[in-house]
Amino acid sequence: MLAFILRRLAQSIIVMAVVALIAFMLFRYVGDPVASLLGQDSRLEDFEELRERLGLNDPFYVQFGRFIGNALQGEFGISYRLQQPVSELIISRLPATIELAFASATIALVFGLTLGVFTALKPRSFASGVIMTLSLVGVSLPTFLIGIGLIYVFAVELQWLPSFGRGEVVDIGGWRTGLLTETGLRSLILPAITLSLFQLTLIMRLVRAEMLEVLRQDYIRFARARGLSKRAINFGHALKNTMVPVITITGLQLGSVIAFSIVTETVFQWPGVGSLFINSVQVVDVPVMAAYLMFIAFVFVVINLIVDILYFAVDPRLRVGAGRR
Amino acid sequence: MRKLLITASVLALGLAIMPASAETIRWARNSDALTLDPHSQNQGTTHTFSHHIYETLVDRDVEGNLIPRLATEWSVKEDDPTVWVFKVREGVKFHDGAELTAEDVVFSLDRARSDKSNLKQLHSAVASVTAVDDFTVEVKMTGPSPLYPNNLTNTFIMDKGWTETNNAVEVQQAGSTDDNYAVRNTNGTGPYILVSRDPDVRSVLKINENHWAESKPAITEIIYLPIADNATRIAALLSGEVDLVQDVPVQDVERLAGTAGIRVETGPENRIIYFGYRLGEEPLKSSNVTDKNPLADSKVREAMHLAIDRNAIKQVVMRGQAVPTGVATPPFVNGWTPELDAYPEKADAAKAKELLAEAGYPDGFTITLDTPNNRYVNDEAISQAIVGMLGQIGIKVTLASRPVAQHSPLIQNAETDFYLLGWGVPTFDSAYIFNDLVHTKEGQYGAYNPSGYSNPELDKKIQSLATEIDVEKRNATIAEIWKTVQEDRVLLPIHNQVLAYAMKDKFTLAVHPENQPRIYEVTIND
Amino acid sequence: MSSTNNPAVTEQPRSRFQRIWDSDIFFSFRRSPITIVAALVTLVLILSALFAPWIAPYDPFNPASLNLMDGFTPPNSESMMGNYFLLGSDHQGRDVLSTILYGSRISLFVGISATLFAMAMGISLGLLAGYRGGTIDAVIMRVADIQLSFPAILIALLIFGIARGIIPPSQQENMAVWVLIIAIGLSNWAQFARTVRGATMVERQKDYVSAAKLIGVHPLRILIRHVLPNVLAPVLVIGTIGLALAIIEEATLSFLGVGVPPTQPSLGTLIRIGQQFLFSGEWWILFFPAMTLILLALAVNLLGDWLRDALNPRLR
Amino acid sequence: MSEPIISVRNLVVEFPLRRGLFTAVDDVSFDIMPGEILGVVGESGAGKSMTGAAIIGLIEPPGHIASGEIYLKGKRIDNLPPEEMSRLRGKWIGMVFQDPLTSLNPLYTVGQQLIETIRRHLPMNEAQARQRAIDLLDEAGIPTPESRIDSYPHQFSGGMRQRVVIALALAAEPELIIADEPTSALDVSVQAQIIKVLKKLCESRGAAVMLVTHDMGVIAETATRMIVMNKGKIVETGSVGDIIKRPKEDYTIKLIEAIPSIKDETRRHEAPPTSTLLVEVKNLTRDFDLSPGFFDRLLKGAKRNVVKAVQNVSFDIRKGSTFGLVGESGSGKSTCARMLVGLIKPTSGQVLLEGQDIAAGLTQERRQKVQMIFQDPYASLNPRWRVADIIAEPMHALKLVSNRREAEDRVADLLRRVRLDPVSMRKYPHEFSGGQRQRIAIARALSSQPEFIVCDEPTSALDVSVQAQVLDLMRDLQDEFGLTYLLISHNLAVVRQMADDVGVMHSGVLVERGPVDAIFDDPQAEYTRMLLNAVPDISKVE
Repeated sequence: MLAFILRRLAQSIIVMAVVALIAFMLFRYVGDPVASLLGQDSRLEDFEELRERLGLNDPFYVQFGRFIGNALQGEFGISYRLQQPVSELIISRLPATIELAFASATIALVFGLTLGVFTALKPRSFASGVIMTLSLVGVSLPTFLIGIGLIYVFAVELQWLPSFGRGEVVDIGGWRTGLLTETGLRSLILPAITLSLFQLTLIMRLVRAEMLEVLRQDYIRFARARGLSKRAINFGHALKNTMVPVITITGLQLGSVIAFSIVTETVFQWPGVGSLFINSVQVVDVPVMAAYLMFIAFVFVVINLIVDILYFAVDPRLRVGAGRR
Repeated sequence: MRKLLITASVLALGLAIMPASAETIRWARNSDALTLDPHSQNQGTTHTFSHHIYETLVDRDVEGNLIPRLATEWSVKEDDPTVWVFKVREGVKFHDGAELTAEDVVFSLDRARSDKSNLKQLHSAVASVTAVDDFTVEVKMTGPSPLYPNNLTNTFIMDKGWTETNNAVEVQQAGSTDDNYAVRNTNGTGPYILVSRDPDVRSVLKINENHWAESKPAITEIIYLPIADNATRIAALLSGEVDLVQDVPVQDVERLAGTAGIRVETGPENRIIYFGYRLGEEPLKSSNVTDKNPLADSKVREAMHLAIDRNAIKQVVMRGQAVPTGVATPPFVNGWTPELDAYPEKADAAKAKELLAEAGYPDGFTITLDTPNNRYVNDEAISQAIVGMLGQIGIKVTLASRPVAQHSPLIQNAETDFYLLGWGVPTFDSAYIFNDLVHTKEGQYGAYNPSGYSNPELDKKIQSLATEIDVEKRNATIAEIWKTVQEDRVLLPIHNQVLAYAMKDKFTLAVHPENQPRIYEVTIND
Repeated sequence: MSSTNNPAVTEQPRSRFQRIWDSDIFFSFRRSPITIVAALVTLVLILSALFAPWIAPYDPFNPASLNLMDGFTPPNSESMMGNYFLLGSDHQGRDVLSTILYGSRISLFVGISATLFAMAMGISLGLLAGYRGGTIDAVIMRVADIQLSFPAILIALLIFGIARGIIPPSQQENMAVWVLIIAIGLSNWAQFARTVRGATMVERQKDYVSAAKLIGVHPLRILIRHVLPNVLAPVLVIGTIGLALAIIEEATLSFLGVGVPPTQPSLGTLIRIGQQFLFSGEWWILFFPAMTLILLALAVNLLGDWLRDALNPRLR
Repeated sequence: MSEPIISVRNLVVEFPLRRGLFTAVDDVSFDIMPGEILGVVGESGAGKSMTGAAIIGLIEPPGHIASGEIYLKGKRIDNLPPEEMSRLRGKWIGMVFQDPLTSLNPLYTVGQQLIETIRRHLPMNEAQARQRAIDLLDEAGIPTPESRIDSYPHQFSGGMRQRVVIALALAAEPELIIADEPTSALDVSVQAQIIKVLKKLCESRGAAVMLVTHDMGVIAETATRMIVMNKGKIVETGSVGDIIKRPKEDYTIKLIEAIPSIKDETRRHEAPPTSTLLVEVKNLTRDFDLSPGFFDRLLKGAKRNVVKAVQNVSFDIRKGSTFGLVGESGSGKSTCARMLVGLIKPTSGQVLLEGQDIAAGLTQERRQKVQMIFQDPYASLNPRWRVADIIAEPMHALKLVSNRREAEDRVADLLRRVRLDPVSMRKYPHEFSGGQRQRIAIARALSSQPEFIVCDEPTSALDVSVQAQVLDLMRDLQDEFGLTYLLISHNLAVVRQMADDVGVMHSGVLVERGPVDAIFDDPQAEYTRMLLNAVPDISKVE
């Protein structure tokens, strides 16, 4: 197990290094940060001077080396735009994104699993057909349209829920949470639904497909032949086996919720890292963008690791050495 | 009902004890101030925010006239035309209680013109700043600078002691690796005090009870909420989550104005929207005419001028929220005249085609138009309309639409053949336009003139404006320059932007010509 | 259980059409009314996009034919200039119906090309990884993993960014569509690669591959002639669903303002434009393109879903 | 005589398929008496498994019982509601499936699965159930059941797993066990043990067994009474001895005839008494490196693990003869075959073809002269190719024909030779049955006009009657073209029929070789003797 995790860690480091290179290299080309940093009255000399000061005139590898060195110390420089340390910015925005991601992941998981199991157990029922078709509608709706639609209906027309932001926040040891206030919770509803919809349908379809597959297995037939109750077969045997492949993909899907929140956060003006990223892209705030990409890669790596460990916990074939040749 | 009663009683109580009742405004606009360091960015949104915390020596009223703020009076020194004398307001206190003196003004002006300041070009003509006594400051210029006070409307005064104590004497620069105290903390003399700030999310200001002004603002608390998305911002106003929206899309003006409980204020901004083009002899980069530049022919430029239906743009694209114009200067600016402003009522495609044929392009030509899509009111839609109008006289335009971050470099690096730009004139003087848009691109002149237009005679006249003290003579020169610019069709003006602010009808706030609304001027209607 | 569902196959020669009509896939198609509707919708949308220049009442891509004063005409009415607009006109006086027809043309072109590009790339890399295994496999799959951990939209934004950096500004607009195709394509190849690799690893163990190796058939030929046709079924499924995703992705990119130029709008651009008029009462500028996009994506998704079930023998 | 445990009366099971109704079980009636072992035999598609599934109530939809009745101890059970039926399963009727690898849930220990089953049917607490589970495992022949009970299925070998499956099926003392091909997935030696366990456990409990299998040998060794099924109908019923020795119906007669026996000395083919050697295999060795990864070696101290799949194997094949290579799975016989044709490179050793070493690589000559027929006719033909293209591929690849016409003529000719209609060259493989596909595969092997064909389990995926046809065809072709065969098989009876010389492989080593009769009648190696004893063979019927 330790060896396995170490191997994963080694791979993760490579992944991070590659992403760091991409992060740095790509953003180097997105646009000219200098032009957007200086105002309408700036002169040519100012541009040159600023480029020099930002080190933008150094050779590529020097800039990259500097970037990696700093990144290792959690130092991503000062945001060009907000003139604050990037790491601080990201950390201050993180609670918002994590709470949103967590809420939508929960929605996606709970409903995805329930509906997936339901449609797998009753594949030919009318309700399953309706759910499956609706899930396709969910996949076919672009996130931004869902967000706009929800705002229009629930915030503007019905005025039930807030249209933007995360309401009042309470500071608990540096973690600003919106989960403890009424406005905070109300603000969470629409973005969480918007963000979860896509993942929900994915998880649901995945669970359904895997469960149908499992239900077709010999050991399920054998469990029936042993006279086990429907309940024990469906939930004791089938569901547990379904979870093995579902964990991997779901884990990664939930990880990408954090990155996926870019569009949702933009539409709902949710003050998380995603909207920080979009705002930074617009003014080509390279340090923030690079740090964000690294952050996403880090989330991916961590989630991968958690998924692997979960896999170990669930699947004895990995956990216990085989007795066979 | 109960709420009303409480409000009423609080109001009654407030009248007895406090100068004003507690009144909060939630103020939404499309982006946040970039920094709190008042000398770090020369950018409208940042200045607007700073004006509530910090104050300048002079300010401008809604008509564009200079008015006193921290300076009570200012004049050129009698015996020396190169020295400006400012009288500093007495009895002004910073938020931390320190008193404002001439020392602070000298310190702030020096800081504003320091190397790392983003405002230094406004003070480029300053030689030195000295305090004559506790409340008098002299600014020595390198030559006669009749318009210098115009440059001071966004130069904020900081407390020398506070800044030095907190190690923030150097201006925070973009890309700097140090954290600067002044970026996130403030100590101004302004009518509001910063309570909390979460960049891009929410800033809270409360009233400064010790402010020097006799009349206290009606608003006692400001909650500042940047909301980037247009639809979300309007939705927030409609659903009652914000009280004031500064950047109202033109298409929503009508609906908002017709909504019960919402008031919309409109007014012209001191900003011209125009098209520029490359008109040197070198062939265009994006045209099918590869051996010469069709735009070098003034007939072609005239044809383009005639092809544009400015009224249609106003009516359809801008929903009436624009003031079409024939000259590239807003009416606020010294040098503007109604005669210059005249523009063709209707497009004259026939005549334009004739001119094109005369110039040798009976079938037109192709060209790429670069437009920003997130900077000015309906910028992309205006450009799109122009594409259609030019298409009708045979000029086939490809539209290249980009966020302003990618659009501006094209202009600064002269990589565009044809572009849309908006130009605000903070000094309210034509020289500001000539310096950057008309003068040959060289040195500190012509930074936004990628056209290749170079008229040495004109350049000389433009340069003379900076030092000419004789107002009559100076204005005559301005008129001469405009005449040439109009004849050569150096710029293709479309209209002056009209701004709209939408608010709960409890509040009233007039549109500020430089789009720098002052919340302390908000009045409450009972 | 051995496969026994072959009871008494009648040995009469049948026409090609009959064979297709009788095939299992077509049978399941005939039995699913919702799939038939989806196929019809897709077909109608594709055909009308294809023949837009002949069907559309106006040519919205020809700026010279536009009249600004036609702007904001409501559906089913005449503008003050006397032109009739079935679905209304937009802020530039363009006929919404025509822009939708021309817009779906671009959306479909971008979507299909990007999917084909992703497919080509994913299939070749997947075949290579699955057939060769070892280090090549590890490298390709790691890259695919990294790729899959980032949302496609983020990757497309990145690629769009680089393109903006490499291509000179004067060429950018002409290249925009191709940049979009490459950006979307590059952000979707990993799915194909993974699937093809998996299928290839199964197929290469099969004896028909051994039989070909035995007689010295070139590995490349084995891959293309033998393995490829047998891994295409899952590719087709992912391809169809990928097409829907690509169309949505294009819309999202255009919505974020990094898509095709507004003078030649795709459905996403139209929605971005229309969204500005959400509160001002000109609902038709947003509504019709959004509905078209949803309808298109839904229909293609339905087809993909059906295809997945039809091509997966275990689900039958 | 007592009451039958199960009475099946006029049972009809139907599958509504899109091309019409498929009757899987057609008017079947029989009884099973307590303690009786009833063998149900038939080829694939005969409806024997479906009959078993119908009794226990596990027919997969859309299949269903269309008519008829099933009685358990006189009580009708075919129309019980699902929940009641599920209480019946395990308690009254147990079932053992074919594949022990997939019958057990991989995520639960065998103990958990046993205890769960026991407690479902018997009023016991956890501890009692556990004790019972241990006893069951012990009876089923699992060594040290106290410790093994907490192991996961993957920690058992295939044979051990099938013992667990049997223990599970018997956990609640059912009166009837339906065993559906319980040994077909196992090696011969294991097969014998499992049959013994099944027999012993059922005898000791007085449980009846319905043994469904395609292998007449298994029935002959195990059952007392048998039913022969074909196309959903019962063809013949009677005692095992009667049917095997004195079959009455035409179908049964043909079926029994087609079954080879290890005692049967009549050979299909006799090699011409030449002494020229076509193939000489010298000290062939192949290692596979299954070492764990770098990190595992570093951290766990795991050793390098090199598996010697084939060790020092040497044998000769005379021209025009058939060499049979027998052994159980994992014995290295397939690796050998693949080295001979050049699909795997040997670690060391030589393969001489007419005196020339061909182990080095694939020369044009070797490709042409050496061909192979594979085990699974479903996987060895590319499903996306037309038959004509499949057969012609070697000709094109080896440039044996100059144009398409010529190739087509040759394909037509080959198809005729393997007794297929040349018209079928336009069809795709899925339009053929298993036996026909194997003929196509043979035609492909012949298309390069080879001298030597390696046949890797060519008939093990086929029904016995089809197997007989394919073997006949192989013999005819051998005469016709003077072919030399290397026949690899786990089926000793087939080898006895076909081969002139035999080699026996065990764990990568060739334990014995010699002329076929010598080996079968007087085996020298311990392993060969064990193997021959273990084989269930119809000759063993009493």
